[in-house]
Formats: sequence, structure tokens, C-alpha cells
Amino acid sequence: MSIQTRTPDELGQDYLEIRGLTVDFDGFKAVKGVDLTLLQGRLHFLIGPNGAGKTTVVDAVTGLVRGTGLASYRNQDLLTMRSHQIVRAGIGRTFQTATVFEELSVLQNLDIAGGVHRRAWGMVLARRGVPAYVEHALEAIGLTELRDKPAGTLAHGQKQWLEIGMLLVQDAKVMLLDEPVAGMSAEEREETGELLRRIGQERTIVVIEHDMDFVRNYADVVTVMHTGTVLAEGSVAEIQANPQVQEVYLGRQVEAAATTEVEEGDHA
Amino acid sequence: MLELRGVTAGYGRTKVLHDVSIQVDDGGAVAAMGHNGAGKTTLLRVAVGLLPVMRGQVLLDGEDVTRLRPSARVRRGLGYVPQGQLSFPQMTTLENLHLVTTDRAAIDEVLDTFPALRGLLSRRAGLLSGGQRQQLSIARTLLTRPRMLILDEPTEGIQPNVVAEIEAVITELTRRGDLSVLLVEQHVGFALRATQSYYVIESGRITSHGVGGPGAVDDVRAAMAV
Amino acid sequence: MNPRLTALVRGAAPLIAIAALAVLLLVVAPATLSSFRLNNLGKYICWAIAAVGIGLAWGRGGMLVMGQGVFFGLGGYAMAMHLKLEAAGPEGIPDFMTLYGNGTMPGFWEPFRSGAFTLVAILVLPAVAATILGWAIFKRRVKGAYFAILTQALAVVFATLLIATIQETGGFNGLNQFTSFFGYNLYDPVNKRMVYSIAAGLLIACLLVVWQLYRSRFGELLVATRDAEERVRFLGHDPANIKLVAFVVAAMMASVGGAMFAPIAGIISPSDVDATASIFLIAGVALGGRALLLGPALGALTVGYGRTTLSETFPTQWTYFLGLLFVVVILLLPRGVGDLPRTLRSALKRSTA
Amino acid sequence: GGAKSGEEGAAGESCVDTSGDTVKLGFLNSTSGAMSISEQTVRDSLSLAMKEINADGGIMGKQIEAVVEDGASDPAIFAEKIEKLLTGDCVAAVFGGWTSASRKAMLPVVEANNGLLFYPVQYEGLEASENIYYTGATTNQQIIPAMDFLASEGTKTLFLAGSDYVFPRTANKIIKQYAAELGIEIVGEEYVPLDDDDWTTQVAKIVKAKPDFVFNTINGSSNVGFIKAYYEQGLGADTSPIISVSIAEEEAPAMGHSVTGQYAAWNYFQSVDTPTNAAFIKAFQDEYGASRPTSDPMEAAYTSLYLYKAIVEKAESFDVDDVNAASDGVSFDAPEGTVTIDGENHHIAKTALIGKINDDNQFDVVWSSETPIEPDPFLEGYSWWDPTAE
Amino acid sequence: MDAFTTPLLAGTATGALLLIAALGLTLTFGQMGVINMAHGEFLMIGAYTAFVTQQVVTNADVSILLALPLAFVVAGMFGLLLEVAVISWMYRRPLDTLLVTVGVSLVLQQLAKDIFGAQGDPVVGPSWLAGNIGVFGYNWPYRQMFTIVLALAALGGLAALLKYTPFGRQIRATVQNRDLAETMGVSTRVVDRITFFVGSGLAGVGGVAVSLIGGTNPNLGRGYIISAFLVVVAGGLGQLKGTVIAAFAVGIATAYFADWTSASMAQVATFALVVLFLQLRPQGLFTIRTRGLV
Ligand SMILES: Nc1ncnc2c1ncn2[C@@H]1O[C@H](COP(=O)(O)OP(=O)(O)OP(=O)(O)O)[C@@H](O)[C@H]1O
Ligand SMILES: Nc1ncnc2c1ncn2[C@@H]1O[C@H](COP(=O)(O)OP(=O)(O)OP(=O)(O)O)[C@@H](O)[C@H]1O
Ligand SMILES: [Mg+2]
Ligand SMILES: [Mg+2]
Repeated sequence: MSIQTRTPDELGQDYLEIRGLTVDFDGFKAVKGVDLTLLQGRLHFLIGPNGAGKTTVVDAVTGLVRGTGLASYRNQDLLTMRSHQIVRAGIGRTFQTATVFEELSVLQNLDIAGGVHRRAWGMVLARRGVPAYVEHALEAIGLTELRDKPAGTLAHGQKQWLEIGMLLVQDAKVMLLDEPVAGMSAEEREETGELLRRIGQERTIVVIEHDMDFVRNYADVVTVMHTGTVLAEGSVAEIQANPQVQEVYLGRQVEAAATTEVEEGDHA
Repeated sequence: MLELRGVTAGYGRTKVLHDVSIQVDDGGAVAAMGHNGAGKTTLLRVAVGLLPVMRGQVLLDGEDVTRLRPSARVRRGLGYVPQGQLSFPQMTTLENLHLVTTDRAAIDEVLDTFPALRGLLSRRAGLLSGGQRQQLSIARTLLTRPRMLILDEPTEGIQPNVVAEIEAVITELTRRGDLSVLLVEQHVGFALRATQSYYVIESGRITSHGVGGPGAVDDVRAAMAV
Repeated sequence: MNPRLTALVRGAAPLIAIAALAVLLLVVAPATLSSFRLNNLGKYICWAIAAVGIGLAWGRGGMLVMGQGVFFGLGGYAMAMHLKLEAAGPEGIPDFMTLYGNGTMPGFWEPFRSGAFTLVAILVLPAVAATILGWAIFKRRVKGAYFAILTQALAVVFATLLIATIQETGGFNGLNQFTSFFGYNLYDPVNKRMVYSIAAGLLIACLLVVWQLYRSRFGELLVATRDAEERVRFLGHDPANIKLVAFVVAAMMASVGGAMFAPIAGIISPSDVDATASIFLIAGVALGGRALLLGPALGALTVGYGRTTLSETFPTQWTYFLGLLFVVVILLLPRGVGDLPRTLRSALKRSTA
Repeated sequence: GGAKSGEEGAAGESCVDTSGDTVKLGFLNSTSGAMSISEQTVRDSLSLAMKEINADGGIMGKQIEAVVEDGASDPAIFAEKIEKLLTGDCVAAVFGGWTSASRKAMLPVVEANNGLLFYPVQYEGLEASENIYYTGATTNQQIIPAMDFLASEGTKTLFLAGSDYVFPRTANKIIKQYAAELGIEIVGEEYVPLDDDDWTTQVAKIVKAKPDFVFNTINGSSNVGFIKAYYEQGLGADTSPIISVSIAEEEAPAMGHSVTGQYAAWNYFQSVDTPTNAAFIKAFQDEYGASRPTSDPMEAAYTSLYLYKAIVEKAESFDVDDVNAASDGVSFDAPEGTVTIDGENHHIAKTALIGKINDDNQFDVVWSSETPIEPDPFLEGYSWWDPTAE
Repeated sequence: MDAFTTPLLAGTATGALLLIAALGLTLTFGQMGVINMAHGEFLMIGAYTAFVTQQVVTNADVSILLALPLAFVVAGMFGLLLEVAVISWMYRRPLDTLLVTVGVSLVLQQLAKDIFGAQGDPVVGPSWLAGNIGVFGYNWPYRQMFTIVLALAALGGLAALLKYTPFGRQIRATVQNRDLAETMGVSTRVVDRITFFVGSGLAGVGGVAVSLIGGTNPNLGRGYIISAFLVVVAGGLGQLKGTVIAAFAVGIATAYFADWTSASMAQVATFALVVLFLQLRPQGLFTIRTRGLV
């Protein structure tokens, strides 16, 4: 792939750069000096054992926990900004346990997600019709039929789609997705993967995931974290072949199963 | 062991399950599969007693427990691992386990299954990572020494090598014959390996039912594609 | 029916309801009620104005404002100070200052001689107070029960402060003996009617304001903030600001209600603004339906009317009624009586389904 | 009815109708809320007086018909209810009120409608309305005599303890000025909110100040906390005795500690030894039970109804202006002794008494002004009084 | 010296009272998420229990000792009744419990008024509490020392219950996740009721202590409930340690303010202090942070 050979600067300003990110919880360092460069147009996957610090990295970048080091996007240092400012800077995220506004309808959820780009005065005006970008997002996430249902009544997986839809409406340039396909069936994973691929063209997307099949099918770049540090980075094949990664994360069974057909069909 | 007879249930006015019947034999292991929003979690919540039925019955050991509260069902041998990595966030990992039992040996045994938890015993559960919490959730339920174990997507958010470990534990426990299992799982391969029969549930109705095992993967996939 | 027509009717329904209420309060009531009863209705309207604000803050915003009496009091006392000075004449000072004090007037009274200043103060004072307090509370993410308790404590403290400052505010006795209202003799029934009409008009105006807020995106965002405050941050909004706006608007409405209460009741005293009075305001909102448009106002009118009539018929039983009202309504009808039709309709549907 | 001054012309058109053989009177007391117990006693004695008067042929031959209302211990409700009584029920006069706040709230209403209010409780003075008759003591009939008593006892130092409320604040302002005149030193002044019972820290200050006397203007139940803290910290009637203006027969046994030897200033005690009082006590206890004590406000309320009857019968009219014109000099042989109305300020001349509490929680009169004191609500006859002084 | 020590000692006793009131609240509010505005009325019920006990057993020296356990049980039973009749229906609506219990508190106050009358019914203190001990010029009443001892005893008992018994863990589990606790075999219904009984019972005990200060009147609880809530808020939700420190801090601060200014201004100043404090530590003295969006 050609983009991989270009340096970030050649791509203009659109990349998220993390340098020496450290998060300290009263003495326990959950993240220790992580360096990541996340480029536009690539599906970037973040994997690693439970408790490796993946979510914490995202938390730090989105202002939910305090981190030290550098996280810059378009020349702004995210670590010094507050959550809502970070969102306004174009960085959106989803949560490991889906959180949507339960009493509002799907449509309203999407609509208020677009509020960042409205003027304050526009806030006191009523909504007239459905804005085109909301329609698009609805279609993209396949919830058009459920648009008037309260979001609280959606199933787990549907809520996750809705969250992605809200990021689309927000027009987030960087999307940090924490286990977006957890609990989805194989086909749904596929749909989600395709969706991410489609919208990933002009965005920077980071996905945290444990489902190796999903990673195999959609990852452009994989970063493996372990005990707060980056253990390895590379293509899926490289990662799977890495003995350290096998040891702490994939396990021997997967290694063995990777060769059998049954396992391949597991999530397909 | 566990039987749901003609259960209709839902939230408020909306019905989610329509006349669903399933059965788990003594020592048997059954998988329930279906798409997002099909009603799998709802089914399990009815079985455990967190959601009242609108119609139908829930039987445990042949006895009608439809009106029993969850805690009473748990005392009769039901164990439940809910979806969503739930824990008691302000209690430490150890306290989470102590809620069930303070027996050292029993705790040691489950910690052998989930060694990652050992280093986290004094950390509050609310601070754990998602996968760590999910491991804690399974460990905590195993401590109740259930005869009937109900698992809602237990491997969600868990790293691959631990998933394998969980699979081994479930297989081991069912093989001994003193545990029945009802498993909701998206990983078809995993689900079928760990169980002997399956139900496919679509839009709150059972659409397919059959014998499990790795050979059934294609059948299930076909049933779910409908 | 044609779906667009249905949508149109549904959209206009709240306006029709507000218009009906306007006709009832501004035309029917003055024509049929005795001057005494009309004056009482005027008082209920003042409480209703405050209740409309509570509906916004609590019903939509989830902020249980248990101390609205404070803002009611700010408006009430601001107006009362002006009326007191009007009664005292251009150079005079309020009578109680010579009776209980040393016959000098505290400096902060002086600007209230001006009617224009007073009118501005009625809006600005509560806004400033609510902004400062809200800022301190919301920015530090104090919410839920913490917030409710702090606001109630505020009401207790405010009343204590008023009672303790006898020379400045009349203490426990409060302020009364107003003779005229911006030049209009308050003993004249025609002028009393005018004051009543102003209050009713203000109620309708407040209803229109919340109607617009409820249908606006701000209204949706407010509900979102109520249900998942932290999540709103990740929409790019600071929830503190959203809550602050609702809180300030509610405070201003309470203040307007208080300002009209003073001339209509002829008195404003600590017992009109303390914790009990604040809870009394909440009762109306809970009864009518906290999240509905007209619920809070109608609830407040009902509770006010109930207080007068019940205390006339069963003097000592009134407290039981108020207490049981809370228990029954909140327990069985958390969305208020105003929501009863919908509850019944859906229950009916379920039984036939 | 006639209009008052020109500017209020439109209002006050009376709707009172006394053409029938009854006359409607309003009884407005709090029967709910914090003040209800106190005000209920007033209501009881008003009812007793009404019953007696009706049995005796009524007022000018007309039977009294009482319209009762609850003030709910809330000034705004008092204002609302008195307006209802005057304009809705068209009563000829209203009897009631207790707190100064309730009276202040009723005052503009009763003036605007040119009605009549009879107010039965001792108060802080500095008021005189054409439309109100004050049948309790004003300050120069209670506070000032109490100070005279203290001076006669050789008091050199005095500590002031009161509720944070209009009456105590105003009373203490008067006390301080008169104390300066009498050469009594004020060694402390403490206030506690009305509904606060904990007097511990304030009493600690009394312990330190070691005053000859404590002047107590505390209202209601807060007295109990004060008395308990007072004895708890080793004070007593033999060291720093208390003189109270709100502890009467009803309250004395309810202090949680014996208050034998302490003093109170009133115009009436149950122990007053006159035939009228004996009859009053008997009538009251026959009606409400032998255990019920009688007290000053009850007696003042009872008296107020009889005074009203006397004025109306002198004026031969229920009309407010006629009543006001006739009121001066009307007197009544009340349980406390003979009382006479001052037509100028609508207060009544009363005899001041100081009682010392005995073991039966009755008051032994230890000092008396001997003759009724003319009411002087604005203290115009006291040269030391300067209302504008701090 | 005594200008300094008097408020300190008196304030400590006030703090002890606040602590007893707040302990019950942290249990029901902090541990169960129920904001019980009728808690103050349980104090009142405790005080009236002391009064009624004294009507039956007129010997004041004995009656107060009988009243303590009795008040615990009587107030506890009222709490239990409240739980069964009202609260148990609304565990998922914490703010609503606040309003419902406001209603309950109004009813209880009026009930007390109708039964006992609005004015105070006094409880006579036992002779073994009459008197004081001179400390730096302050005649420190035995009664205040007794209050402090009582508060510490209540604190010790409650702490032991929560920390060292399985029941304590069950209470905490129930408040943190009702459904999950239920599926771990915890009978949340039993837990709720016992918790409410104990929490309300503690208020009853506090009421006995309050009855020794002033009169026993229907509004007695109102004076303490707001301060007690402020203590719970400042101490941090469900935190015994924080509650203890906050109770004594509020008690002592109020005493100093009252000494310097007036009792009324002390209330105002204390409130301002708590709001300022929340600026520094919005979740109270001791907080338990969790991750995510909760
Ligand atoms: N606030 C905190 N205080 C203390 N430790 C914390 C805190 N937050 C997270 N941790 C710890 O930091 C480590 C990293 O957690 P993190 O959630 O980032 O893991 P993760 O890589 O996302 O894991 P998973 O795959 O299970 O979601 C874990 O061991 C967790 O227990
Ligand atoms: N609390 C609720 N109120 C109303 N409807 C609900 C509620 N919870 C779930 N539902 C609805 O019930 C249906 C079934 O949900 P359920 O959670 O049982 O699905 P599921 O099969 O477990 O899905 P997933 O794989 O996403 O976990 C969904 O359509 C959902 O919208
Ligand atoms: Mg994670
Ligand atoms: Mg599910």
C-alpha cells in the first residue's frame, strides 16, 4: 500500500500522533510511554491482553483520564483539553459498554450529535425535517426503520451502531472505537467491518478489538499492547507470527487452530 | 434441569419473546444463538427471574419457579453470568468474590482458572478493564457452585487465549456431568464445541433446534441466514 | 387522516392549549370571580409561573430544584422593596426601619426607588445568583441528590438570613403595607384587576418560552443531559452550560412569580420563600406532570386552590393532604396527573392487544 | 361605612349586614402549623366568651355567629383569610392573630377594608392602627415595669437572651436604653433562631458573664432548650435568676426542669385573686377540663370580646366609624382587674405584675404596678427613649 | 483559652449529634441510594419514644436507659414500614424517593402534632447526667459528653456491621447493582429491610439524645435533617470515615461561627463553607472513583 510509505507530513495535518503517553493511577502506571502514529485512510487496530491499557489510551486522548506526554492532532495538544473541546476538535469515540441517550429516539440521538457544528442561537430553534447528514448516517448504520424508537429499547449491537452513527453525524475525523463489534453475530460483524471500511476512507479510525477474525479481515495496521507498552506493530500476518504476541495474547490453541478450516469458519 | 414452557415476555408493552420453549437436560449443555436484538438476553433474564413472564412457565428441576425471585433461584443452584461485564464497582475484586464465599480453597480454585485476577485482588472492580471485569464476573458466578449455569456472551471482550481457557473450563465441568449449561454466544464454533445441542432464535421465536457439535456449524449458519 | 395534517395538528396542539388557558385566565376568570377570589387566583398564578421554571429544570433537566423559594424571594423582595419605597414617598424610608432599627436605610435599598431599576433587578438578580451558584455546582459536577439537598439547604439558609436581618429586610415579619404599584393605587379594585392580568399574561409568556425551548434542540440536549450527562461531553458540549441555562431560566421565572406575588398577596415574608414554601412549589409540578408543558402550571394552580379550599373546610387536615399528595402522585403517577390520559390509553391498548 | 382619606376612596365599602338578629364575627387563629397550640388556647377562650355573651342575650340583642378560619401560622394566609372574612363573609369584626408577623400582615388589609381587628397578645409596641384594638400589653405595660422591678431588686448587671425575631430585638432595644437610664449594665446579648433548641454555647456566655439577672425574650419551645442548658451548666435562680415575658402558666411545667424561683412579667396570672377571675377560671375549666390553666393571652382574648360588646352597645352601632368614635374610655371588669380603652391609640390600660414561679408552677405576685398603666405604644412619655439610637 | 475551647467542646457534642443522624443517612442514602427526607422525623419519633417512656417509667434515671433501645426499635419499625409500603417500590428512582419521603415527613409531623400537640413535651434528663465538669472555664455538661459517647458507640457498631459481617458486603453489593446482587444469591429484599431498620433505628437513638437538649416537638427533626444531609454530602457518599470527619467539622465550625457572630449567621456561614468545600472536593471528603461514564 502506498500510504504506508509516506510520512505523516506528506499526508497534510490529518493524523493523530501520540508520543510517550503515560497514565498514572496513584502509582499504578496503566500506560507507560506509548508512541502511536495514526494515519488517515487506514483501519488501525489496537489489540492486547485484558488490562493492557488499550481503553486507557483512548480515555487519555479523549480527556476522560489525565495523561502525560503528547497527543497532538492538527497542532493541538489533546492532553491539555477538556472532553467537549476534544470532540469539537474532531475526535470522537465510542464506549466499551454502549452508552446512548435512552429516552431520546434514534433520530434525536443522531440529531443532537450534530449539535457541535451549530451556532448557539440555533439551539433554541426547533428541528425542521431531518437534515441530510442525519439521513445518511441512519442509512449507513442501517437503523432507518427504527428511527423513531427510543434508543433505550435497542439491543446491544444496535446501540453500538447508533454510537457509530453519532460519530458520523458529528463528522468526527478521528474515530476511536472501543470493541465496536462485541456481541455481534458473524454477519453483523461483516456489515460493521464494511461500514468501517467505507467511512474510513477520509477518516482516521482506531478500533480496539479482541476478535481475531475481525482483525484479520479488516485491519490495515495492528498495534499490540501489553502491560501498558507497545509490544509489536505491523500487519496482521506479522503480528500473528510474533511469538511474544502468541505467548501473551493469542495463545497456542489459536496458533494451532489458525491452520484448520473449522476455526476459519468460526466467525465468517 | 431447566425448562421454559411457552414463555412470552417483554418490556413494558413490547413483547420480545413469543411463546418460546426450550429445555436443558441434567448435565446437558445447550447453546442459544441469534442475531443482535433477537431476544437472547431477554430469554436468559426470564430464566433467571430478572424479568417477569407475561405468559408461560419456568421450571427448575421440574418445579415451577416462575414466581421465585432470582436470589431464591440462585439458592436452588442457578448461576448467571450477565452480558456486559457487570460487577460491584466500588468493592475490590476480592470483596466481589467474598460476596459469594470466603472459603479460601474455593477462591484459589477459580483464581487458577483466571490467573490474571490474582494481581488485581485489592483493586476496585470499577477500575478494572472490561475484560478483567468479565473474567471476574465468570469467576464470581462459578463460586456459587451452580448446577445450572447460564452464560450471556461470556467471551465478549476477553482476550483469545483466555477465551480458550474458559471453553476448557466449561467443557470440563459439563463433562463431569454435575453441571448443566445454557450458553448464549456469538462465536458459533465456540458455542457448538462447548454444547451438545442448540437453538436458533430469531425475532423472539425459536426457528431452529438441533444437535450440536462442530458438525452443526453449517446448519446453524444456514438457520441464521434465513 | 392525512399524515401531514396529523403532524400539523399535533404541532399546534400545545399552542391551542396555551391559548385556551389564556382565555380562561384573562377573560373568563375576571368576568366570573369576586375580587377576593380573583386575587387568590392571582397568587396561584404567581406560584404557577415559578412552577413552569421548575418543570424546565426538573422535568426536562433532571435538576430537582428544592430551593426555588430563594429566587421567588429575590424577585418578591426586590419588588416589595420598590413598593415599600413608593409607599414611603420620594424622600421617606420604610416605616419598619424606624420601628426596629435606627431610622437609617441600608444603602442597597436606595436604587430600588427607581421602578426601572427594580424591573431590571427582578430579572438580573436571580440570573446572577443562579449563575454563580449553578457555576459552582455544575462545573464541579455536583448533581442528583447532592444538588437537591444543596438547593434545599440554600432555602433554609436564605430564610434564616432574612429572619436575622430585621433592620434590613423586616425579618420574620417580611415586607407589607404596599399602597401603590408603579403609581396605581393598590386599594382600587380596578388596579388590582390590572395587576392580576399582568401576572396571568406573564404566565402565558413563560409557557410560550418553555414551549419553544422544549421543541428546540436545546430541549433535546437538556433531556440528553438529564439521562446521560457524561455522554453529552462526547457530543462536544459541556453539560454544565446546558444545565446552567435551564437553571438560570428557571430562577428567572421563579423571580418573576415572586415579583408579582408581592403586590397581589400584599406581603412577602420568609415563610413565602423558605424550604417549606419551596417544597410546596414542587408539589404542584409533581402533581401536574413535571415533564409536560402545561402540567407544572396547572398543577401549581390546583395545589394553590386546594390549599385555600381545603384549609377552609378541613383546617388541620391540609398538611395530610399535601403529604399524601406527594406520596400518592410520585409513587403511582410519577409522570403526574397530566399524563394520566396517556397512561390509561396505553393500559387500554395493552389489555385489548 | 365611610371612606377614609381621599386616596383610598374606592375601597372599604362595607358589606356588613346587621339588620337580622345575629351578628357575624370572625375568629382567625392558627389551628395548624407551629403556632397552633398557643393560638388554640386563644380560640378556646374566645369561644367561651361568645358562649357566655350569647347566653346573656348577645350584643345589642343579637346573637354572635362566629366564622372561624385557620391562619396556618403563615402571615400570608392571615392576610388572605382576613380579607375573606371582611369582604366575603362580611363579619363585623375579627378576633385573632398572635405573632407580630400575622398582625403586620393583616394590618393593611383591615385598613384597606376599614374593618376591625382585636389582637390579644402582648407585643413590641410602636404601632397604632385605627382599625385594630390591642388588648394585650404594649412595652410600657410589661417590659418597662419588668425593668422597674429589676431595679428595685438592686440589679446591676443584666444579660439579654432572645429569639432572633422582631419582638425580642425591639424589646431589647428598649431594655438597653432604659437600662442605661437605670444604671444597669448589659453584659451580654444573644439571639437564637426561633426553631433552634440548642442554647449551649450562648448559655456558656451567661456563665462567664455572671449577670444579676437574665432577661428572657425567647419565643415558644426554644425556651425549653434554654432552660435545660441554663441548669445544666450550673446556673440557677439563686445565682442569675431569669425574668421571662413569654413563660406563662401553660409553659412553666413544660420546661423539662423545675423553674421554681424564676420570674415572669405579665398583666394576668391564674393566681390573681379577684372574684371575676375565679368565675373566669371556673367557667373555663368547666368548659375545657380542670387541668387546663388560664394565662395572659387567653384572658386578653376573652376580655377583647367583652370589650367589643361594651363599645358596640355604647355606640349603639356595629359600624366601624361609630365604634371608633365611642371606644374611648370604655372599660370592663376583666379577670385581670378593670381595663379601660384608650380611644387615641386603641390600646388598653392594664396593671403590670411580676410573678415568681412556685412549686405548683403557679405565679406568686411579688411586685405590681398597683394601678393600671396607661398604654403608650410609642413610648412618647419616656424621655430616655430615642427610636433612632442604635 | 476558654474562648477557644468552649466552642470546640460544645461543637464536638453538636457534631456527635449530627454524626448519629448522619450515620443512619449514610446507610440509607449512601449505601442504598435512598434519600430519606423523613429521616429527621425518625429522630423526632426517637425523641417522642423517650417522652412516652418517661410517662410510663417516671424515674428519669431509668427511663432514659430504657428509651435508647426502645427508640431504636420504634424508629426502626417506622423505617421498616416506610420501606415496605413505599420505598421498596421505587429503588430505581432515587430522586423520587426524596419527594415521596418529603410527603411522608409532612404526614409524620402532622401526626405528631395531632397526637402530642405542637408545643414541646419535655423529657426530664436523668440525674446522672445533670451537672458538668469545668474545662478551661466551660462548664461542660455531662449530657454533651454522653452524646459523644453515644455517637462513638453507634459508629463503632455500624462500622463493625459493614466491615466485618457478610451482611455488610451484601448491603454494599445491593446498592451498587441490585440485579447483579440478586443473581449472586443476595436477597435484596431482606437486605433492604434490615438496612432501613438499622438506619432508621440509629435516627431513633439520635432522637433520644436530642430530647435531652430541648423540648420534644413535632418539628424537631427539621432542625437536624439539612445539616445531617450536608454532612453526608461533604463526607462523601457512603463513606463512614468521611461522614465522621464532616460531622465533627460541621459541628465545630458552627459552634465557632455562633461564638463569633450569631446562631443565625452561623447557619449561613456553615452552608457557605460546605459549598466552598465542594468546590475543592466535589464528591466529598472521600470518594470512590470508578471508570467510564457512571
Ligand atoms: N482509574 C484506575 N485506577 C487504577 N487502575 C486502573 C484505573 N483504570 C484502569 N486501571 C487499570 O489499568 C489497566 C488497563 O486498563 P484498560 O481498561 O486500559 O485495559 P484494556 O486494554 O482496555 O483491557 P480490555 O481488553 O480488558 O478492555 C487495567 O489493569 C486496569 O485495571
Ligand atoms: N429494557 C428494554 N426495554 C425495551 N425493550 C428492550 C429492552 N431491552 C431489550 N429490548 C428489546 O428487546 C429486543 C431483544 O433484546 P435482547 O437484549 O434480548 O437481544 P439479544 O438477542 O440479547 O441481542 P444482543 O446480541 O445485541 O445482546 C431488542 O429488540 C431490544 O430492542
Ligand atoms: Mg478496554
Ligand atoms: Mg444480549
